[in-house]
Amino acid sequence: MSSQNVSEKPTGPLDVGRIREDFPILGRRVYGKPLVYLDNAATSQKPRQVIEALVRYYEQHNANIHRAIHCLGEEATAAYEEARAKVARFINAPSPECIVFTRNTTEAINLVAHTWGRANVGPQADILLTQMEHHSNLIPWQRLAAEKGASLRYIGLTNEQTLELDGLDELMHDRTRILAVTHASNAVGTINPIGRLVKEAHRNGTTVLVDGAQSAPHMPVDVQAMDCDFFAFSAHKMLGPTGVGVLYARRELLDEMEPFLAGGEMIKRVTLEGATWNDVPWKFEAGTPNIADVIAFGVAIDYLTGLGMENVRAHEMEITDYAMRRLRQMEEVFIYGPPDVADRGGVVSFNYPDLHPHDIGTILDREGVAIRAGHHCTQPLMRILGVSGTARASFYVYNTLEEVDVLVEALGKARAFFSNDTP
Amino acid sequence: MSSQNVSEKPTGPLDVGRIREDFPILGRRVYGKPLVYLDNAATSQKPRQVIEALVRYYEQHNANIHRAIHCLGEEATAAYEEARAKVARFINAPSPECIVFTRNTTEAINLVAHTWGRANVGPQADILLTQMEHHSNLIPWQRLAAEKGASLRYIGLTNEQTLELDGLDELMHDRTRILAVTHASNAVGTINPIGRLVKEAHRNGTTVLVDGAQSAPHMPVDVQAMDCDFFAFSAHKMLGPTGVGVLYARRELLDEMEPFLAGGEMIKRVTLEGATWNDVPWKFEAGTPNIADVIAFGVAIDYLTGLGMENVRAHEMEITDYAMRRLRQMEEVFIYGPPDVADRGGVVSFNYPDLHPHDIGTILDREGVAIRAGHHCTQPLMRILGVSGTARASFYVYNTLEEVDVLVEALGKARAFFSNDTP
Amino acid sequence: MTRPNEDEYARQEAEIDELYREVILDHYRHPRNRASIESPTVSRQGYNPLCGDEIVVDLLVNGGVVEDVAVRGGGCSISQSSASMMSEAIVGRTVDEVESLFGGFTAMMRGSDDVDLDLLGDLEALMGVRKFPVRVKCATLAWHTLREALQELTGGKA
Amino acid sequence: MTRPNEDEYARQEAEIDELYREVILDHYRHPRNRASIESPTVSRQGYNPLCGDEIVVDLLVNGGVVEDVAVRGGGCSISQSSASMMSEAIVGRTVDEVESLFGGFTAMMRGSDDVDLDLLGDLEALMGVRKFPVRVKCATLAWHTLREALQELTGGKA
Ligand SMILES: Cc1ncc(COP(=O)(O)O)c(C=O)c1O
Ligand SMILES: Cc1ncc(COP(=O)(O)O)c(C=O)c1O
Repeated sequence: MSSQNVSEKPTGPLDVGRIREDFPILGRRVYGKPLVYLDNAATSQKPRQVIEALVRYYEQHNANIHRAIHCLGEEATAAYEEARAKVARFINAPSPECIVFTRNTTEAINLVAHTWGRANVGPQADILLTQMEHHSNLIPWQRLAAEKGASLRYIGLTNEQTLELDGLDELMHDRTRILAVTHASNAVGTINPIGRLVKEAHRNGTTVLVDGAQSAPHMPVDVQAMDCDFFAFSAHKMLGPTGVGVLYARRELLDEMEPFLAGGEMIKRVTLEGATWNDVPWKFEAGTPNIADVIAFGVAIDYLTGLGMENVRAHEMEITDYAMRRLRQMEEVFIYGPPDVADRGGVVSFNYPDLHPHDIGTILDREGVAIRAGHHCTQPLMRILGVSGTARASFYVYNTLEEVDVLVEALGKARAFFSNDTP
Repeated sequence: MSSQNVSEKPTGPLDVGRIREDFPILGRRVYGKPLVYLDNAATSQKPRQVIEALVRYYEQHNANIHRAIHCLGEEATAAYEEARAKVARFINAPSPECIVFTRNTTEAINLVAHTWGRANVGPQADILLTQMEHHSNLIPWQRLAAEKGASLRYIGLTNEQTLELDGLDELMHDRTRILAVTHASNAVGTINPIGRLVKEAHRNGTTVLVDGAQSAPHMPVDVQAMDCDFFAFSAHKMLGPTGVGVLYARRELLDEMEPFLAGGEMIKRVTLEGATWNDVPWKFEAGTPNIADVIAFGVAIDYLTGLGMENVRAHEMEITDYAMRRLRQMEEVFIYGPPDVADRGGVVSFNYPDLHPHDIGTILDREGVAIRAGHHCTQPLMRILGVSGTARASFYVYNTLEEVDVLVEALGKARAFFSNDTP
Repeated sequence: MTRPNEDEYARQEAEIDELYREVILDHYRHPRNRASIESPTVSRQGYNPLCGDEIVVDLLVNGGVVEDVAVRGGGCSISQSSASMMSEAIVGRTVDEVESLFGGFTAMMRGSDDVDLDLLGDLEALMGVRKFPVRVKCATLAWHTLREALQELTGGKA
Repeated sequence: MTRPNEDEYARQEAEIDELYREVILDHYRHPRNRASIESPTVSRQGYNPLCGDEIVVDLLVNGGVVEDVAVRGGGCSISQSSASMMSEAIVGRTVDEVESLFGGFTAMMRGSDDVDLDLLGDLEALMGVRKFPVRVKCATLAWHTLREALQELTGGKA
């Protein structure tokens, strides 16, 4: 089943056989078995187009940007800013100036907490989060609350790990300065009703930050339709290189925010006494940016756009549906999150009653199957679920139904290996 | 003079002909002329070994690190941490735990200003800088001073743009909480006497941050011998990819510092109410790091270590000496910085009395020669020099004396082009 | 972002010549209206963060007409010649006409195809600059400074 | 970081078998000393941030000798079996002997070549874990918790 030789006909919305040929790593073997990479919520693999973009940049155009008056510098600057424009189009931002490049989602959220947060959250304020947030959308707010004496509030969860929206009125009021909520849960797969939440929030004058780390890679995103104020995501989870994150923000918010990091690039005029800031978005990009990776991220976006995000979503629904059906057939397996694939992303999180996720992970690894086991950076959620962690398979454009079969078979082996019945 | 075909015998400390073969971009032509890349202080070019390391990582090992229990994750984690160990050895840090990866020098300095600075600089404190600092080692301190009501002090400059150390006693005293000083000036080339400054500072209980952005790439650096408290530099200026910076800090300082960014990876235990932090250095690396580029940076360090930093320094002194001699022979050219190459890095900054650096840069570009023209992110220094900017040629391991000749010839053309004598 | 071929080089050479056209070099070597105006109606300083250049624009405006203008400060050939050409172009014009010139000139610099070149006259010589994105700010510095001066004059809206 | 060949795969397979040796699986399936001690001399909680596992170590120490030990909590097969094996290894030992065991065991886990395997006895079965860096913390969790318990007992130095 070497990916290089897969040539099945496309049956679903994506021609997966063809897509797989673009991903060199899928030809790799682990413990002698073909790699079955199901850890996409942690980070995705990269198509050769993206890898080649890095090579091309370093072999032909590499230079520092924005201040160079030489040819390489102009080429690099144009390519970097073109990538910004691509990102803007990808999430339907009104203009490239609304796009700030960071290292990752985590830095994007920290930027908002440090700048917008410090200026807008005071001791009387509430910060509203949910119980399913990733640590990256939790700890920056906890620290802000502690610094400012603000209060943290949490939207709770139903038994199916969807947001408990009954009683939202009591949680959201005119002292709620910000609602920070994930678009899709990395731990249990739930897709949250952002549209409804934003409407409710804006009625109360509450600003909304959406953690899009698990949505931008997997479904069409339209920040204007969503009407959120901030939207954060990571390139490395969507075919792009490591080291690039995106903060989208409404232009007015960026304009009024103080800079985050200070140094080269983000200034207009500097004296020994002080400085004035550059225009947005450059005000927020201090020092030499991650030029090569931003440019390669632009190519990843081209790749996804070429596939069509509707198709990506449809493919993942198909594969998630199949995985859930297969897992439900297995004895003892418990699957978290909403039962209907329409309400969830391409993440299937599960547990056995007496098999530790780590042990599952290690045995699966031996079969070539890479899944994640642990708390998925959502320790509070795990505590609510009453477990220390879960086993999680997460899918992307290159995954096949056959790979789900391999997963299921490997799970059977793990079950048998640790069974108390065997001597 | 295509780099691919250069096969001159090594005359100096480096076999430059051979080195050039490792840099694909040096085969490039600009306006039909061979590229002469003299903008190395802005960013360096990358050898194929580094580019190949990126390809290898993405084609064979890519995974998120530190929490994965699958094979790829373990390989990626080991390679990432091995790069940290390489960086530690490269600057003779006592252990890898003293090395924090950031995006660039700018972020490294901001990290110190935000965490150590906020905790240790109060209203009575002085922050001591120099008049030659890069904006990245200036504005973070200006902001800290403004926030805390601390005072900024500056070590002034001599006529040769070296630090004016007479009267240092008056500037440095027991309320001087920090001295932040560049090791080597990116704008005029001066190498500062860090050893002496650190000794003086520590006698006063003053903490010292050294901006090593222009030293780590170009000369042997030993942070323990230097005895500095913080040392910051950027991978992209030393054959490494964009998107990686390094903060070295004494272990005790890192241990007591609050985290900077918060999120995944940097925590131990998280509840809905709060969190406890991970050990150093991971406490300071929130979210998915720039894994691929850190690993490739390790390969850049291998490359430099292979050349030998003593040899790199000797090569740059030779080429700088030659460039200064050639430029001094030209009429009207004024060179900034100390006259002796032993006191300067591989940066030659100059001006004509009536020719704007931008115009020089554009004409040189047409000849294939990439230099920088402008304020080099040192606006206060430019104001002191009484100019809006300078033209700057900066050298690295692959530059040749012949390229200096091309530079000089191109300068002659620029002079002629804008001469008032021509009609 | 692919490697340019030989044709491309020829095009690039031509662009340099277009950037430094004779009329530009002439204005650079012999800048017009450099002297300051003794009692200007309004005077404004402009700054190019890219290169650190500063410029001062003095205006003498009477009855809605720019009667005199002076431009001072250092800068590269592009910013100096652009300032000089601007000074020639606006003397004797009404504030409204200057506003149209500003609009036309900056549109040309942004690369717009929809510019009335007749309106711009000699200023068209600077068209080559737009091929050099970093230099565009040099060419527009004087114009933006001028506009800020006019806005100051008309109390925020010009 | 080069692609492993077929020999490598065989080695890796062997490593898995080494990781889950029969003695380990036995301790996992039939953990020893799980019951809590009614009035322990000292009791300590440990936490593995990687997987979220928690463990509690109760000690009954008399005259410098570990008379009884109990280990509770959830965890993977490695952490559970390691805790079980530890509990067997330390009962009846003096605090100093336990300290040497801790030193020897953690040195083995760090991959040190200079470990007295005779001293470790059955604990050697966990040697295979060190080939799986992420799992090392599972194997050492009980030991670090034990050591913290002893440090509490001896007032900071054990
Ligand atoms: C002396 C000095 N400090 C700091 C910096 C900032 O480096 P970076 O842009 O990589 O953050 C530079 C590079 O421009 C520099 O030359
Ligand atoms: C929902 C969610 N938010 C935030 C993050 C953090 O992303 P990064 O590590 O790229 O900063 C992740 C990824 O782990 C995630 O899944």
